[in-house]
Amino acid sequence: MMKNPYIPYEVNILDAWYEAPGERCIKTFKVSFADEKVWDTWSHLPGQCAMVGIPGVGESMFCISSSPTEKGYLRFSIMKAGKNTASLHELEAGDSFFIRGPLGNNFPMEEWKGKNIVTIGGGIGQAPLRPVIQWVRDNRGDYGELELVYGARTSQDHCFKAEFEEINQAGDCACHLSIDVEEEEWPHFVGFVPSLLMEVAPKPDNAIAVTCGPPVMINFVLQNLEKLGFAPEQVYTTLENRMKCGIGKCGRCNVGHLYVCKDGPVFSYAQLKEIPEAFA
Amino acid sequence: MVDVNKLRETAKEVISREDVRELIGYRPGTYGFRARPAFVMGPDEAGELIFTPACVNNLASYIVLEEKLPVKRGEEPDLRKVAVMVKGCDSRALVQQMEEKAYERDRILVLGIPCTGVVDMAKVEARFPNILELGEIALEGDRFVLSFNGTKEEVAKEELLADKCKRCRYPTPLVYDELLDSEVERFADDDYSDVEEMEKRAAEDKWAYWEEKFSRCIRCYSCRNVCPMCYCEDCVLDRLQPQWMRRSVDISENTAYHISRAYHLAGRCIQCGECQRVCPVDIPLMELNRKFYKDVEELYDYEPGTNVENPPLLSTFKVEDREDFIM
Amino acid sequence: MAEKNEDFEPNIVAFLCNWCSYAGADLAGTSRIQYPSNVRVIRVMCSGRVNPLFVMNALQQGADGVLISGCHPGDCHYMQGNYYARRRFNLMRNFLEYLGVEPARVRMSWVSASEGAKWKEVIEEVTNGVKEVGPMDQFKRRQLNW
Amino acid sequence: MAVQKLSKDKVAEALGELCKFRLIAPAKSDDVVVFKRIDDPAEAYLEYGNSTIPPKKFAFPQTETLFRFIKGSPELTEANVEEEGTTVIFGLRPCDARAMAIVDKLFAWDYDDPYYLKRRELTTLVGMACIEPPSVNCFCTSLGGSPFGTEGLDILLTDMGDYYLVQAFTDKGKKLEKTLSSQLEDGSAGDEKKAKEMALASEGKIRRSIDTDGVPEKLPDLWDNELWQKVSAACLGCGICTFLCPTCHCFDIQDEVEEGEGRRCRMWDSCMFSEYTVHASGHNPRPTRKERTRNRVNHKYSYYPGRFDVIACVGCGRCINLCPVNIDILDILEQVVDA
Repeated sequence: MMKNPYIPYEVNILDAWYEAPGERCIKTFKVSFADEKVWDTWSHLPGQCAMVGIPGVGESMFCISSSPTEKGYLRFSIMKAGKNTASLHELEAGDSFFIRGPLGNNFPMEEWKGKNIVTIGGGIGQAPLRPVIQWVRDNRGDYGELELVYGARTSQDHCFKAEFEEINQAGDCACHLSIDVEEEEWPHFVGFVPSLLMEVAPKPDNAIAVTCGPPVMINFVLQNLEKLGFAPEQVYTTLENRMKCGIGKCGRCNVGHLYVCKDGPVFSYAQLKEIPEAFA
Repeated sequence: MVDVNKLRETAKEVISREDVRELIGYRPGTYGFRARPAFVMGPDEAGELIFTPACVNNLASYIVLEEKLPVKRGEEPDLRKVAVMVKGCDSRALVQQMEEKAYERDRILVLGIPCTGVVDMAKVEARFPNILELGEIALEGDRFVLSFNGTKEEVAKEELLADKCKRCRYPTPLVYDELLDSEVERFADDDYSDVEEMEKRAAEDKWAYWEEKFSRCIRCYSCRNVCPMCYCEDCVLDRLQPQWMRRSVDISENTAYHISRAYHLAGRCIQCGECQRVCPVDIPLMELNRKFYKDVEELYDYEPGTNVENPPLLSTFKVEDREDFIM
Repeated sequence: MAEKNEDFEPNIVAFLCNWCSYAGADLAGTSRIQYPSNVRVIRVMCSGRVNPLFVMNALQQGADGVLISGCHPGDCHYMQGNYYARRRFNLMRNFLEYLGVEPARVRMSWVSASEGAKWKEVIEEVTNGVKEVGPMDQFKRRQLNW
Repeated sequence: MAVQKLSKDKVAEALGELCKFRLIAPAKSDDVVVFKRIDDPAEAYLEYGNSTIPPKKFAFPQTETLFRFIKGSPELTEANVEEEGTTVIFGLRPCDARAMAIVDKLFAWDYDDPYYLKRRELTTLVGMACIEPPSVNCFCTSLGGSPFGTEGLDILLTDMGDYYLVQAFTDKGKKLEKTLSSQLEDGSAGDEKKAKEMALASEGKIRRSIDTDGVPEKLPDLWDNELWQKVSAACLGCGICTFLCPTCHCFDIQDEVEEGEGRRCRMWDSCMFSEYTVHASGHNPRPTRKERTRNRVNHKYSYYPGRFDVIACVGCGRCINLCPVNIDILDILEQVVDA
């Protein structure tokens, strides 16, 4: 781990592309450490995060959207929202930025071995779920069924489109997609993600549900999972909050007694049910 | 002196009205001579209200401090009035807020308190330190009478009176729906002698003075938050883009902060003195505000917070405004 | 106060309105009128656009003096902008003086599009005034703790 | 080693000796007492109650550089705390020293905070016992502290009239005693006995108290209690209670660039500020003063003890003394106990 947890590593952008257009566009960066030696000490797991930024601008917390099974690079998918993300979006392949991490906890992939997994994502919320899917596909024998539920406002807004197609073709995972509003030539579901979830109706037996997306969506997804018979212990999500240090010192990211940066970002619904602030 | 029974009866009647949501007044503090703001939501809570020379807070700040949260779906916005107790100086904050169209006159119900002066709590506590049990302060003639621990002490009014009261031009509220006592005649005036004294100093002396004061600032922003005129929803200090003032605390940013704070109050400060009262490191903020106050009066014959019909000073002009400083 | 330095070349930031003063400065340039090169021009649409924060920020960032220049009264492209600016900067100047920042550091002028010669005079006066009081060191962002 | 004493005649000389380190001592400007760097013993003001601003800023400065950079260059230069040198904080109150011991736990938790911990390593704390409680709102004894408390201190001085009793508890303290060997004299066992009596007497003079038993466990149950609306109604949302708190440690991190040179620095932040928790999207999970006040009290009295086994409050009374609207933490806690 880092000697001084405030000093970031430089990473070079190997490739960068837009996932979704618009004012709040999403750009994915595929990066590798400028100093190759960092790879020797770096290890992360699905769900973990990193502080991403540019000295002189600032840094913000993002999940690492690649699985550790993808060797030689890290991925970040970043939505343009504030000053820092706007500056990051200006960068292209060949440029560099800085990251600090890995930070926070991870999805308990070890514990989930042998179970069926369903991921329920909305919009940019697919970013922390992507490493889970990738991890399971790369360790296919260790897990049961893998089901993927994902939706965004329009087909344009879908993140990781190409990968869904590839997954569908590979056939090792059921992939259910939706958009909010009817579009021509859209072959899949039309409606909100929680409704699609009811349509897909995954079985709770020996299963784990992982969800991430806008707060409204998460709320309804959690309700619907309960209806489907999922116990709170079987449901996981990731939280976000404004963060500065990323290492549990600066104080601002807590929900109740838990620091999102340190105790999270991954929480089970059973944990969050006890904390009223988690859904503020 | 305001009769406390009359005050409570009026408050009880006012808060019982259907169109009044809450009443902001004063109640005894938690120790010593302190008084604190009270937020009365129903007639049964009116019984704890007081008004004494210990009631230093300017409650007009709370009218503009309340967060405006979006109305929840299916709910109606609460349009009932807020009733507020104001002294003469505090009432000018209401006038200035309304001059700036912060809200309409019918949003508030003003309980005016003709005021004969409040104490400087720091002076009281320096004179009578370590008083825990609740004490009371009353003004009798030209003496403050302080009752505590079963004893009474009298102190000449001058010695404990807040500085702002020594220059008060408007002891009786300029705006009110109900007046809780008979009008008080002006008992003081402002000659700006303190400002003039500073103006006469050499530039080096002035800066040495302010550099020492500003370097103490810890940027708790209490002076901003307590100010009834600082009510921008999006304060320039909190903005990151563009970031006019950095959050780092050093003489440059502190000076920039104090210039901006004081300048934003140019032609708006109504001399309630709250900023200086709350400063934990005793920066004489009123000396800054008073420079503007004096200049505004001298240059533009304008006194903030005295007439709702006045256009705000810096959003208007006269063709014949002074321009002898322009090349 | 900083030591007077004969070689001191001040940094002066000038906020010029697009319609009069900027054109006036431009005219001075095209007429090959020589004037001190200490001034860095920032063009704004109107002197009324100049926020006092701009002045404060310029002084923080290393300007030794600031000039705000607009159209003569009555000539404002937007009818009234310069009148507002006049009130604003009269107060600002007085206040900075009160803090111990010499009034020579914050100046205001009316320069019309045809006054190339006046522009030269203004710049000479501002530059000499600032030279007289020396470098701005009251609240320049210092790199003390950097 | 026998207990030592420092004659008041020799205080200036001792301070002069300590000036070879970075000496921090209380000093007065106008009526405000603050701890500051002292180069001349005459500046020190030891007859004070308590400082307005706690000395925490010498371990956790209000603004500090984490690293420097040249804009556009990948080189980052870590700030070197070591350069600040050996520091002696002289004359701080036992509550403020205890506060540092409490905050140490956070900065050494899981990830070590190299800046804070290095500074603490370099700092020797020389406390000054409170013969009289400095403020009517002192309540250190309710939280496990004492006017003569030694937790966090390397040396404790006790004013015995003509001289200070000097008790060293740690290696750092003993080392400092050696530095001052020509100013210190041997004290007597009787002095220590007398100091114990004075401690009892001073504790007896603390007039405010609260029974915090069960408060950490109870607070989460009061999440939706109406008391939060009531106690926060008067709050102005300023940073006095947090900036002046010796245990508050929240910070912001910002980048600053001047003429191409930049630094990433951290500065005190306050959970009472509205923008503290605002997301980049504009959403604020703590939208009003009610949520912020609730978080402040919970953080100090529930979250912190839940994680570090100690309440993040030492009862110095600053937040009570200086709150512009008389919001009183003891008043809040009483309502919590009664709820």
